[in-house]
Amino acid sequence: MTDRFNLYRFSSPATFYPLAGAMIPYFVAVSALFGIAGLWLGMLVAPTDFQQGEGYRIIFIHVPASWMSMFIYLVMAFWAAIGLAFNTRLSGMMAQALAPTGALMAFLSLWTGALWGKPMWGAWWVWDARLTSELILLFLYIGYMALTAAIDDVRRADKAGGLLLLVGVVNIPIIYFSVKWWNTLHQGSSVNLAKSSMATTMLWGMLLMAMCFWMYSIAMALMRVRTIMLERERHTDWVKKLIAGDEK
Amino acid sequence: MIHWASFSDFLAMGGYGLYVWGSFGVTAFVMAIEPITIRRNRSATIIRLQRQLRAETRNAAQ
Amino acid sequence: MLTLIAAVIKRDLKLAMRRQADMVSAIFFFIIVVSLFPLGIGPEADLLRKLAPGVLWVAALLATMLSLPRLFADDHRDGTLEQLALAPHPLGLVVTGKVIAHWLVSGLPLALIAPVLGLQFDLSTEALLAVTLSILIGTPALSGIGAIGAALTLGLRGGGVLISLLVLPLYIPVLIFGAGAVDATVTGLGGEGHLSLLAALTFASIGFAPWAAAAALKIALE
Amino acid sequence: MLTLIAAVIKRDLKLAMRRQADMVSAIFFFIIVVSLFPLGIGPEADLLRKLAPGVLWVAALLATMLSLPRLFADDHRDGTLEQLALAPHPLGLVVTGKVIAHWLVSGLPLALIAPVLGLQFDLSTEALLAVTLSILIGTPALSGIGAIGAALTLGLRGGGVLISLLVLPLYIPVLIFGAGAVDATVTGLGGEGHLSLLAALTFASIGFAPWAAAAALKIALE
Amino acid sequence: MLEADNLECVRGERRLFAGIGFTLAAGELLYLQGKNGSGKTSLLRMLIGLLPPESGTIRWRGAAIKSDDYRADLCYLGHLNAIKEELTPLENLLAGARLADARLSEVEALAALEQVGLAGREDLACKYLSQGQKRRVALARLVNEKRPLWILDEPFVALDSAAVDWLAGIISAHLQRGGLAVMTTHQRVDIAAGALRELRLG
Amino acid sequence: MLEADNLECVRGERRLFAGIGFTLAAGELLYLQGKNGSGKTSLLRMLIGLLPPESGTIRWRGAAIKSDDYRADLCYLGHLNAIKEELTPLENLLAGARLADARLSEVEALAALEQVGLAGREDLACKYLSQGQKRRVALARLVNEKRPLWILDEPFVALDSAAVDWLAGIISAHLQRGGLAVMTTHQRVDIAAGALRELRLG
Ligand code: HEM
Ligand SMILES: Nc1ncnc2c1ncn2[C@@H]1O[C@H](COP(=O)(O)OP(=O)(O)OP(=O)(O)O)[C@@H](O)[C@H]1O
Ligand SMILES: Nc1ncnc2c1ncn2[C@@H]1O[C@H](COP(=O)(O)OP(=O)(O)OP(=O)(O)O)[C@@H](O)[C@H]1O
Ligand SMILES: [Mg+2]
Ligand SMILES: [Mg+2]
Repeated sequence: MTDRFNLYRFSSPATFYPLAGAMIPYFVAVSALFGIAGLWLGMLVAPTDFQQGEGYRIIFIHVPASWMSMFIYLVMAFWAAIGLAFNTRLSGMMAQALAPTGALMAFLSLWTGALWGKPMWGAWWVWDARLTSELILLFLYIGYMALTAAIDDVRRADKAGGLLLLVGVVNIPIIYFSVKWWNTLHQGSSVNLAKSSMATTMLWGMLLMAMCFWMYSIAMALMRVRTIMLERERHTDWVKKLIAGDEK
Repeated sequence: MIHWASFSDFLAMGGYGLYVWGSFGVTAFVMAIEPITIRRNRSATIIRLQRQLRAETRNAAQ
Repeated sequence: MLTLIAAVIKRDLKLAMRRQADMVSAIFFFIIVVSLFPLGIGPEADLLRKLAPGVLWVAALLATMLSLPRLFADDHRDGTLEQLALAPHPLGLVVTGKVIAHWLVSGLPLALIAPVLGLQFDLSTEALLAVTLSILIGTPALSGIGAIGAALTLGLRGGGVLISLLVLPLYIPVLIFGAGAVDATVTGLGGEGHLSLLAALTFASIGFAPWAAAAALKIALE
Repeated sequence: MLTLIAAVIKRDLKLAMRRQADMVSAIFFFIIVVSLFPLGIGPEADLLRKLAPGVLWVAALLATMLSLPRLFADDHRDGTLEQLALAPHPLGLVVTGKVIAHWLVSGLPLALIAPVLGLQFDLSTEALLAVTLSILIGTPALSGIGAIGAALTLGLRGGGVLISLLVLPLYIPVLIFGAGAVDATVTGLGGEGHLSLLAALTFASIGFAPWAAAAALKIALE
Repeated sequence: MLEADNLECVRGERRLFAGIGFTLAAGELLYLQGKNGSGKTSLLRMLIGLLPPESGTIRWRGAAIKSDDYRADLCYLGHLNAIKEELTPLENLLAGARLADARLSEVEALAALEQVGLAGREDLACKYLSQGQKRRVALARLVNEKRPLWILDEPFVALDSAAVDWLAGIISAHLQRGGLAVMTTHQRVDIAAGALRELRLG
Repeated sequence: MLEADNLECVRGERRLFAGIGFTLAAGELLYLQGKNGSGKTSLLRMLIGLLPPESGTIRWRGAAIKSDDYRADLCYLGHLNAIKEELTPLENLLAGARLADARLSEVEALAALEQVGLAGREDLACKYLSQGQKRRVALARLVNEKRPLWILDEPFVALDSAAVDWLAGIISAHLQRGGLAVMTTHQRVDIAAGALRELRLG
């Protein structure tokens, strides 16, 4: 219609669907590259931690998973805000596509943390503020998924879920700052740009793994959003055409 | 440059093998399962939609 | 008779599935309540271990109880209950089916998840087993007794909380024997005695409660 | 504006009175849950004293939560909610009124009865005072946050338990500060810090929650 | 076959009616009339045995109505639809039949739903249906209903005129087969019956 | 005063109607017709602003309807009665008025209840009332209703014929005063109006 670059065009499912399909392989590949590099640095090169022995290597999963669990929630809340403000169709789909991956990351954070806690603290689980708030985060993800699943009308589900996401977003700063606010067992922040307390190889391994998890999450979300789009837009012509041609 | 003396050392992880490999194993498992379920879901959806579409066109033809 | 009970169970399970939330959320309520206590009480492992049986059982009891108001309320509101009361077979059988369905949705899952939660409290393997067994054996009694409460409070709008009031006192023996079984196992006294008492309670209430509940329903319908 | 809020409060209180059960039964639920614990855990006085803040607070939280499903459900079912949404003033004000009424019925009585129950746990006078104060200050936040959950799950039949799932995670900070205030008083650290945090939570949620809940109600009515 | 004798109804402190009696034979329709609140619903609930009358007796085939046999002969449709909002019309119909000990195959159920004009909505949860469509789901029960005594409380409410005609036809057919029916309605609807008895309350 | 333009309604995946439009001036009655499930209730919910239309616009006195002002001019009566079963008719009426920002004295409320034939039942909890009496409680609101736009969804349901006549009179009087009304009903009821517009859905 207009020659101008039109942002709305990309937020229309019909354009976004093939775009997402084209991007997925790249994200998967980049994620795999980062993953290999990160694992190589972290598992093979990085030295032993003088306090924690080799057990610290869990950090290469634990921290990326923890970061992603919080980050994905923030992204979902962002989409929710967009959706509620501008009533775009895509935003609700994105939030719903992200939720399972976010929940998975929260689960991984808890799981690896628990496996780490046993050798370091002598218990699988302690009721420390950070651990608890991460658990709350998992519950928020599950609550969001349960709520959207319970509402059959997708537009209503998007709006109600979005509202819940915005209300629950207060939990994120609580998780992040919990180590500062309460004096707890869990380790404080050790990634510091100016002066890091970690060996450089460790730090780089962790950052590479974080990139790997990030790209992985994007790829998963894109894959999932494509299915959601087909489902929701099944009465539009573009989906009908696509499905009729797609005999796989 | 490689930190480990032998492969068994690598597996033992300085005595923390169970915990480290428990973490990595579950993570790898979950990350492998997730895309598979998404794909499954997707093809199931497509098949269902195709069935619905066929039913619709049949009804419209009648 | 069995086909009737099976039909009721099938319908109620289908409804529970349809409401999706129902299936998982009794479990989640259980999980969350169990997890709340350490938050309120603090993280000392010794203290928590001592609390565990009590907390797990109280939480199981509350989770079961929370789903009671809906046991008959929906059927009452939309007129289905009238139809059931008019069907040419004893209402007690229908209620038996509903009680069993209720247990399948809200009791059984608790028993399955309980050992995992027990881990959070640092319980030993035998203790975990005792928790699972006692909840498995005890929750049918909770569903049965609960049905009476649900039937008695039907149509009284204060329902939800009134049920608790009626039902909790009757739940106390179950709670005592259930938590007692776990406690006895932990302290090495052996929980069999408690468990068989629990089984007796369950049999009695599954046999008797549906008929009492059916009588209460007839009154509510007048 | 104030007259509107007052009208809503008056109506809701009248309804609560009329349903009789409502008024007393949140308290009774509280009493029974608190009294269940000594039964499940055993009678050691030292242990009980340590438990008291946590148990009282968890029970208060559950009692408040149990009455949430009814907050909007009745109005929704009989069409009153539509009428309220159509009235020529912001729906948030109406919800504010309903939240206050909910607190008056289900929060305030708990604060009043809590010291009596605290006696069962052998608490000192300061601790009792801290219990009362923290529950008094904290429960409005519970009602406010709960309203959001109640509004979001409105009309979803799985309601009751889904609310718990949504609301409990958000209740946890209140629980931690509330129980923390009592704990700090008992251990002689002084609970003022916790109490003022609690007050902040309450103000924030009373101010903000009704509007979020109103938005959720509009969605539910579509 | 259905005899009521000297019935009295007291709700709260108000005597709604007293000395009401009638007999109804096969193929006959009892048309219950009266203002709002005159006690029609109350009388019907007495007939189905859910509300014990203050005084008076009700007999079916000569016996008192407190038996499973009576309930096996009875089909009641009240102000409420007795459908589950979460289930689809098809599921509602099948579950209802199974619980009432009636045999109903899926094919028959689908045909019944088509007859009440719900073709295409068989698989949509009932909460999405319109008021009249919900009522139609409740009425679909009557399509295959072979029990002799039908008691219908304002069955025409919320129906559009096509559905009203259809329902009148179904009731006529039932009466022609030798069934009995007791009915209330504020709308005037013509039904062909062996004999039309009218009873006015209040 | 009320203008709807090119309205489209989609529920679930079903397009119920599209391209619906009308204008309604003071003293006019819009009589919405259509089969069960044709979208009448959905259209009314769009008019009151609770259901956002898929496309199209609705204007009241020239302005979009998303404002408190519009709601101050609007009186809606739905399928549901919006009465509390635990409260008495009198309490229901007074509480309803207060929450809708309308002034209503107890004397006026009692007179309204008497007019709808509930004299003697003012102090009985609504759960004891009959179906038609409950509807009458809901309708009693209209007696003192001065807001210009009435939107009524099947107001005649469950009423006996005396009540139907009374309600038709009330609506006529409202139109004569220069009010507007939008109404659905499956029963044919004659109402004297400045102009009667009909709109058929489906
Ligand atoms: C289930 C238990 C655990 C949970 C839920 C958990 C949660 C988290 C979260 C959310 C973060 C990211 C927050 C941030 O970067 O500031 C994090 C980071 C971290 N966790 Fe854990 N954790 C757990 C157990 C452990 C254990 C047992 C250890 C080691 C003894 C540990 C060590 C770390 C470290 C070193 C970081 C990185 C902090 C940084 O560099 O910023 N965690 N954890
Ligand atoms: N507790 C009570 N005290 C006084 N009156 C009562 C009580 N309970 C019920 N009633 C009255 O009993 C009557 C019940 O009427 P019923 O429901 O049988 O009427 P109906 O003829 O079916 O009316 P409708 O045509 O409106 O359906 C009502 O008039 C109601 O006011
Ligand atoms: N999620 C959905 N999927 C498909 N159809 C739906 C969905 N939700 C609602 N509908 C349809 O939308 C229509 C709603 O109709 P509405 O309640 O507006 O009808 P109405 O004209 O008021 O009917 P009545 O005369 O029975 O009151 C129904 O036909 C219903 O089947
Ligand atoms: Mg009646
Ligand atoms: Mg309608």
